Amino acid sequence: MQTELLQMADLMPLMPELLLTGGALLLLMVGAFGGDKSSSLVTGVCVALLTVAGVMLLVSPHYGEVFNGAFIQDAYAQFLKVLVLIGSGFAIAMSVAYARAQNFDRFEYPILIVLASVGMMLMISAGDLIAMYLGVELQSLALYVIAAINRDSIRSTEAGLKYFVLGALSSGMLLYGMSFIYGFTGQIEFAAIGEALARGETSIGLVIGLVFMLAGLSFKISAVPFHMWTPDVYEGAPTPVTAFFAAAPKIAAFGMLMRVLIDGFSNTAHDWQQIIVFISILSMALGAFAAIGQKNIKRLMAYSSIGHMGFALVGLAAGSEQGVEGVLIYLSAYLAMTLGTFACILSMRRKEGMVEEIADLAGLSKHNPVMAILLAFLMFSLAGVPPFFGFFAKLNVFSAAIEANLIPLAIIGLVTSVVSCFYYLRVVKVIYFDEPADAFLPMSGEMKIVLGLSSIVVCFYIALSNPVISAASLAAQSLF
Amino acid sequence: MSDWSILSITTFLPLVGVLFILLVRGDDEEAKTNIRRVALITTCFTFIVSLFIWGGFTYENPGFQMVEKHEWMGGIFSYYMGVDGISMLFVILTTFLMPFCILASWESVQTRVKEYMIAFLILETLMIGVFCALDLVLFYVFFEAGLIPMFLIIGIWGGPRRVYASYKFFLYTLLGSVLMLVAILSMYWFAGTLEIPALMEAKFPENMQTWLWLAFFASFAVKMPMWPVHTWLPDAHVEAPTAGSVILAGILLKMGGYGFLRFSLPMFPLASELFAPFVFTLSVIAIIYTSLVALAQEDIKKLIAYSSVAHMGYVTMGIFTMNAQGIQGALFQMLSHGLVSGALFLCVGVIYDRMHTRQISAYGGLVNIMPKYAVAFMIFTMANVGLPGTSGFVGEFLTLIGAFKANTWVAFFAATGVILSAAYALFLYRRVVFGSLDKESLKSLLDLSGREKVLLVPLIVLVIFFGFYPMPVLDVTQASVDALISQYSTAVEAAGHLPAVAAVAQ
Amino acid sequence: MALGISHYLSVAAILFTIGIFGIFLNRKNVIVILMSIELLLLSVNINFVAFSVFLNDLVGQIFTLLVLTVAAAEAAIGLAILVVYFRNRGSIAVEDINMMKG
Amino acid sequence: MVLQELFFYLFAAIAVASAFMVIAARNPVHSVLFLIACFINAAGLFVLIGAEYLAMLLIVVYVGAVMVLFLFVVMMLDVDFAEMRQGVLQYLPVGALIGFILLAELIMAVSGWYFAPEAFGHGAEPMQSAEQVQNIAAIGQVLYTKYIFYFQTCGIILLVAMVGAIVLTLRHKKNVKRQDISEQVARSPETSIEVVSVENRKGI
Amino acid sequence: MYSAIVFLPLVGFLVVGLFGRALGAKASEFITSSLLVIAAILSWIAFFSVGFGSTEKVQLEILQWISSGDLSINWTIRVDTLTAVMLVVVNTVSALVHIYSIGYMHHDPHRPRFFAYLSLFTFAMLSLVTSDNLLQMFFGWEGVGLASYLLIGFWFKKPSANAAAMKAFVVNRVGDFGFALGICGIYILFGSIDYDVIFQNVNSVAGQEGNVLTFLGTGLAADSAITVICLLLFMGAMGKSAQLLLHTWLPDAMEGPTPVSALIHAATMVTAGVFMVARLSPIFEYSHTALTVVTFVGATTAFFAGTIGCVQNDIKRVIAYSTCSQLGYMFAALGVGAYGAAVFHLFTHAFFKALLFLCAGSVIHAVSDEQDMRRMGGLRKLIPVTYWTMFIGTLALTGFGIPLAHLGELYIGTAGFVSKDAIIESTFAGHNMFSQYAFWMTIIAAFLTSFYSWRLTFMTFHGKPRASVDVMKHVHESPLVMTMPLFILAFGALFAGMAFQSGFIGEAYDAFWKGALFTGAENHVLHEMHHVPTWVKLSPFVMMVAGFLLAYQFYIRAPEMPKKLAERHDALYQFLLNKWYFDELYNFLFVKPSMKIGRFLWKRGDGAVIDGLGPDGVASRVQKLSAQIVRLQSGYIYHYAFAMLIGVTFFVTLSMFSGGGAH
Repeated sequence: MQTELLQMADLMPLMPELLLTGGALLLLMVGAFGGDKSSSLVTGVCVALLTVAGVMLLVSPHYGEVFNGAFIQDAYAQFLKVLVLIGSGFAIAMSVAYARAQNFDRFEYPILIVLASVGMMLMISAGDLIAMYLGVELQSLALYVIAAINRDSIRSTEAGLKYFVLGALSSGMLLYGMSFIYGFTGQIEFAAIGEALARGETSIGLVIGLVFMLAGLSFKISAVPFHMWTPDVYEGAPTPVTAFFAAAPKIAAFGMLMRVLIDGFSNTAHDWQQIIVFISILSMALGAFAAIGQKNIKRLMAYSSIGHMGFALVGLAAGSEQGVEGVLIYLSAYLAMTLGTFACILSMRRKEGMVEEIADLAGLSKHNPVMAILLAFLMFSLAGVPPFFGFFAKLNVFSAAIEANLIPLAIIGLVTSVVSCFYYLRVVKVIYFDEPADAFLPMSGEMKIVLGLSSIVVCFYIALSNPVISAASLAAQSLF
Repeated sequence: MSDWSILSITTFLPLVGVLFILLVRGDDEEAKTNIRRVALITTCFTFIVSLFIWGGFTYENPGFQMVEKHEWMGGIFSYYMGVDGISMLFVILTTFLMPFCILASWESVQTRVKEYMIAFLILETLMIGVFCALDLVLFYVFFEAGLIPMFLIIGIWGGPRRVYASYKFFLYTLLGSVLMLVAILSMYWFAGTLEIPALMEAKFPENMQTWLWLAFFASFAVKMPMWPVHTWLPDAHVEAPTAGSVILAGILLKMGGYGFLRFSLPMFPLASELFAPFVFTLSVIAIIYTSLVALAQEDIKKLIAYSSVAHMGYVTMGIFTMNAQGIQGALFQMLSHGLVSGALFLCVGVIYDRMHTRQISAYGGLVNIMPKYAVAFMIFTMANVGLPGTSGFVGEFLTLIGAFKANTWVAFFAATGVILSAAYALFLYRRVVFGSLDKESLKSLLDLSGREKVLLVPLIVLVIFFGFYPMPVLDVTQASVDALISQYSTAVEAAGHLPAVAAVAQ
Repeated sequence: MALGISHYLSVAAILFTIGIFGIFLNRKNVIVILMSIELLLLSVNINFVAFSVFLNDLVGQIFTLLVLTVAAAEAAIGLAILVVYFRNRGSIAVEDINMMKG
Repeated sequence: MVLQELFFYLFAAIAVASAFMVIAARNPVHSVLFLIACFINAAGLFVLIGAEYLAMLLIVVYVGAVMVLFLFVVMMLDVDFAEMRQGVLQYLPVGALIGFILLAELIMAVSGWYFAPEAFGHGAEPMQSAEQVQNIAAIGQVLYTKYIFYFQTCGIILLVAMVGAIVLTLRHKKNVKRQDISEQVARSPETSIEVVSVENRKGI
Repeated sequence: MYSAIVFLPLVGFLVVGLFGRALGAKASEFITSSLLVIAAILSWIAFFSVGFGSTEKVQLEILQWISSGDLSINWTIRVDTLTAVMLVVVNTVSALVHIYSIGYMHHDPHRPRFFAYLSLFTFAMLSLVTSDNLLQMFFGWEGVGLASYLLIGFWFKKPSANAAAMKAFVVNRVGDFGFALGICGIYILFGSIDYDVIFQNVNSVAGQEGNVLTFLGTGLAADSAITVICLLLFMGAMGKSAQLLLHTWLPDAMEGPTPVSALIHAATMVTAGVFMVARLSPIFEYSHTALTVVTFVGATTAFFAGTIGCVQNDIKRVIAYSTCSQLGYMFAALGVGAYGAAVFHLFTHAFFKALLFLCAGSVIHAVSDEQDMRRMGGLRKLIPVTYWTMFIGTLALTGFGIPLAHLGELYIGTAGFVSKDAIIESTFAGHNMFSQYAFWMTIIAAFLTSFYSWRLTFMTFHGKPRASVDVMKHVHESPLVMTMPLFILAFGALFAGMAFQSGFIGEAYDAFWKGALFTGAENHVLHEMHHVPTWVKLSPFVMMVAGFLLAYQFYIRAPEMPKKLAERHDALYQFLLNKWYFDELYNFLFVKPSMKIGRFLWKRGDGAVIDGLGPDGVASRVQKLSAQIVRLQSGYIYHYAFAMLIGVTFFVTLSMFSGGGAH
């Protein structure tokens, strides 16, 4: 019962989170007293905070478990957290101009993103069910608010409302599943759950718990059939918010999903593998088919992200170290492609305001050839055409799936990827083949940076792959 | 190991041209001319460099030469390049045809010249890469990436139905190749390597070979294209700009045949033997079916496209005869078809540039005002028909002999192509070139310009040269083909199948 | 029949089902949906407490405590979103929340 | 023990019934009230099973705070009491069927609850018997020590909720007069007095 | 020297073909003609040195052509007696036609092109006859086909000429289809396609036991394998030599300029089939069945073409059918094993048929390019040289000579008389199933030949002029450059038969041929043909006279008779006039259906079925599916929640029933 009080040194693995939380609290004060005038300052500091946290993670990671295993900092967490921080940081950076134009440049906005990021990092590092739940909730609550942040917009608030209702339902399912798992194993820590499973048989209750938990987590990564919120929220939420939604939370949820399944349930892999296979196939197929008819590019990206989560799940379905490595690489690719694409979407700005229809891209190749070619490359990468990052990402997960003898899954996946090509190509078609429409306003500096960086990663992955691969493989090793 | 990595240099040289083109600023006529010049110089230079590959090639060595190997992507894949007798000439063919493509687009492409040339140069890199790659994933990367520039070339600079055609082209070929990707990964997990030379030695179990073969077949059959997955080709050809058609017919189609030779035969010999009758059937259907369809065409390019399908039927037939004549014939047919169909598309381009229509009915009697053009077109038509003394004949004859060895039914039906090809090709020629010049719109046409002569004359010379003296090609391929066949028959015999070829021959 | 854990769990299961029904059968207004969510969380809490007691393990109750707290926070956010939505749309009828679809 | 069973069934029945009424009632106000009833009965169940602290918490936090919040909002939004529309009945059977399948499966699962006796005591935080330590004390002993991490995280969650609620709903209306003390204090002659030289017979 | 013979025409072609415009017409004519004359003289020298000298066979290897596996083919010039004979025929006629064309084509603006084509043709024909292997022969074979295509379509403005050119090429390709397969078969059977190897091994191959070849799924023993191959090769010969079934292109080929008809479609190219069979006599001798087929086809063609020739009105078409018929004779002779007789007729025929064509050209030239004999007549006085040379040609063709009279072994008569009678006698002496049939057919054909030849002469030169006054006013004799070749050819037509019969078919046979023609051990036709009954020897002469008399009756004494006869037997007349309706039949059987099938396969097969089920179908299916899936995304929260419920329930059920908790 007696617990030793924690020393500061023991908290070292938690440093980035602490830094972000503390910073956020401080900035909240700044904002509260400075009012909306301070919002650009807050935004800047938030980006800086995220950057510092990221650098901290990259440069001097402190591996270890804190709070009796509730918080695990390892190479795996490090890898994913860096991705999350990149996603969040760029999301904030990309929203500056937009927020100003749309009149929601509130200082709370970046702070909420930072707090959401803390939630995500907690999710990634969660070592037991409670930590995981709290991480999820911290993230989700912040996201609900962010979705509705443009409170004068009916679409934004509707997005927030939908996201909230369904998210709460999913939390309920998640919790219900957790309660079963707790009840049938007597444990909340993943490792302990794993040990308990190793000792005894799996019971129906446990499996049901697992299913419910998977349902709750699948919602977070918007996998079919728990994906329905995605298109509406993507469309309704302000575009930078959508960019943020598309990138960081997915990665965090995926990281958490993998950790809980691999750490806690590897002994009953058969049960979750078949479910993951199902979800994966459904996601890939729906992502591919439903996107075809879309006209709104944000909606398109929503379906695209559903599909991509399906592809990433292929790697998880393999359940092997290979698979996890594949998923990690896939998530990196997904992050890069998503950020780049959204940087382009956010630059679809004319004098009369933002436009979101795919058809508005017509003639981009005339007016802004650089953006056009980069967006085209991003689309090809999303479609999984070599030599872009997207292809190698797919290669990794499918390779793992085939190693695990999931050949039908791999074939279905690749066929759906061909179907999905159809709509990625349509974007390219509009950019290059269609009669030009009016030009967009020039791209803002931060968009250029985001687009440039992500394009470099996406296009030159073929040459820059070594650090990514070695980091991912190290991360995957640490999970097993 | 060569002292200087000539294959890499040849492969990536066009990208240097891309860099230079990117440096060209402005959008005026002068800039366009500069861009064109840079592209032309780059491709010519690449061709010259590639000749060193031929120069340094050892004819007797059946293995891979000028090998380069580097770690890549964390060591799973490798950057592994090399050529053997089968692939080397394709590299040369690619570099050879490229300057023609650039020249062919000199005047016909006026919009987005910069992008156009960049697309072509990148495409060149990718195509050379396909033929040089010795790592499966590297191969796949080059193989697939080639779709992108081609997609853009058809889609941006194409005809009225370009969107449909480019989509069809892209998705069709992509669908074919993803199955190949699955097979590649399976092979990796089975053999633990992705290096082609090592995989050739790997003995895959028979049932695994079967489905691996099918997966590879799906990709190559579409690329080839074989009946009944050929329908993308006529559309793509019709809509593509002239140079695009040249590349499509000249190089891209050859990747399928190259793939069969590089993968299907040496890696899955048992499955190849099993499926040979199937391939024969498709090839023969392709030859007869598409020839008949060609007969009914009203669009010049479509007609030539269908004739390409028919000619590729000879290639697949030859490859799966598994004997020296068949395979060498197929190789020769591919190279020759690369020249001939490329030249034919150039010929179509010549009149398209003047009239902007490809309808056969819009032409007639061109010989009256364009006698030089008529001569060139006649020579290529005859080469397409497979007249002895042109390069078209050698491949056709060798594949026929090979097929006769393997299965006389196949040879019998394939030989009907001899009749049908004459029918459609001459019918086309008659409608376009012969006759009196009645149509007002045609009366002001000019004969071949200097640039067009530069385009066509070297091709004429080569087509005829290889018709009379095909030995340069046959010599290069001999050793590798022999090695391939002996490897194949050893594998088949080891599995207890009596090689069908040997049974008939004796 | 002595009171076993399954009694409690069954009650929780029924409440859970009712909660879910409340979400997808409800067509009147969103606020009832929020209440259904509270029902869900309640059922979860019953589960945790029951397990905790029958496992003789305190963690379940700690978990419940935290769930309660978070549920309160969630309710606050939910109601806040509901209010802003109402301000924009003038209605919280479920069938009106249908700007975006397809 | 009979008494315990009796109360269990009482609480359980009322809880379920009122839960049903929550979703069935036409008037949202009624729904809230039924929800309160449901929570109170659930608190009763908690007491029965021996989790007194949580029972109290449920009543204080939920009934006392959350439900009142609900009531506020219901009143504030002035929602209409629409009839159930036609569409519901169309897919009610399917929905009910699926719901009941799920319920049956859940009950099947929970009735099969079995816990290996040797696993007892291996839990994360074994409880001492109620005689030794009271429920509330037991929780209190660990919540701020061993589980400080959860506690703090919960705090941040509440903070986010607060920030979120404010950022969404707080609005400064332009034409409403507010008292701003700092502004009053910061008042200086320069900002409040304007010297105007008025020309003759012109007025201001 | 031998390479010079082959390559001089090529040089001519290249020079004129590439620089013709720059050189101008005069120079072009001069260059090509003089090169050809040199080649002709050289080939006569070669003829004498090979045929009558001691040189047995000359083989000059020039270049390696194809080498693949154990297949190795070289470009080699092979000159033996058979080749030498052909060299003489080809180069002589070609040289004369070149010279003749200088006059004939005088007004044509495209003369350089014409002469280039002529030289190209000559080169191709020479490489055909000098081939040392089958593929090289195939090269020449197709090369002459190309040249023929180009020359028939020389007047490219005439749609009929273009159609005829294409028809010639495609129909020939049908024959080549068999030829190509035959070459493949030879390679499989003999392991090589060099003549020497084949001829040396044919005996051992024929003696092999068991199946030696699988053709179209049937295992074939040695003799049937050889038969199949021979028949395939013969198919090529039928195409090139316009034998029945594949003859339809030859009459249409008359759309080309007349010198072309003389060179290609009378003297040289069309005899390539005969040459091929003679060249491959070592193989054909091993297949009795194949030879029987050759006899039958030849004899039937001889008769069939004769019947059509009797009613045609186009002067050139009559001669074309005559050519067809005469080629039939040659094949009949080949079929019964009398290779010498066949080649001899080939040799003599070249002279008088080329003569006839050139005369016809001269006539056409005279009457302002009119070809219909119904608009000629009475030209005898106006163009006497043409008349008399044509008269000689006709005599030679009909086989005028003194029957039964011979000087020693030598028969006395025109060239045609000697060679044709030899054929008729050999068919009588032949032993295969159709040799008697062939005899009667050739006898009848002799009558028909005589009839239509004299009909042609009478209609053209005798009677009243039927041409317009305007045309008649312009009728003039051809210039010397045109008549000179006529003289030379007339000379040949008269004496070539008598001069060379001993070598070709007589006692000097072995010394002359030196094994270039192979005759099997039991083949004694050449010996037996000299000992046929007298009535057999007389019968061709009788037929010739009968034909002459009938023609005289019809076209000189009672010119209205043919018309009445035609009216009375209208069906038969129409049948013959329309060439037995072969064109219509082929159109109906092959041309139209293949166009129709092509269109069907394109629109239905490619369009509806493959694209419809394949890409387009899938695409539209995908889009429909997409629309349906999108409809699921209704926008209503409760639908979304319901989907999640369904998902959870499904997965729970799945896990429970897939044994999740059961194990």
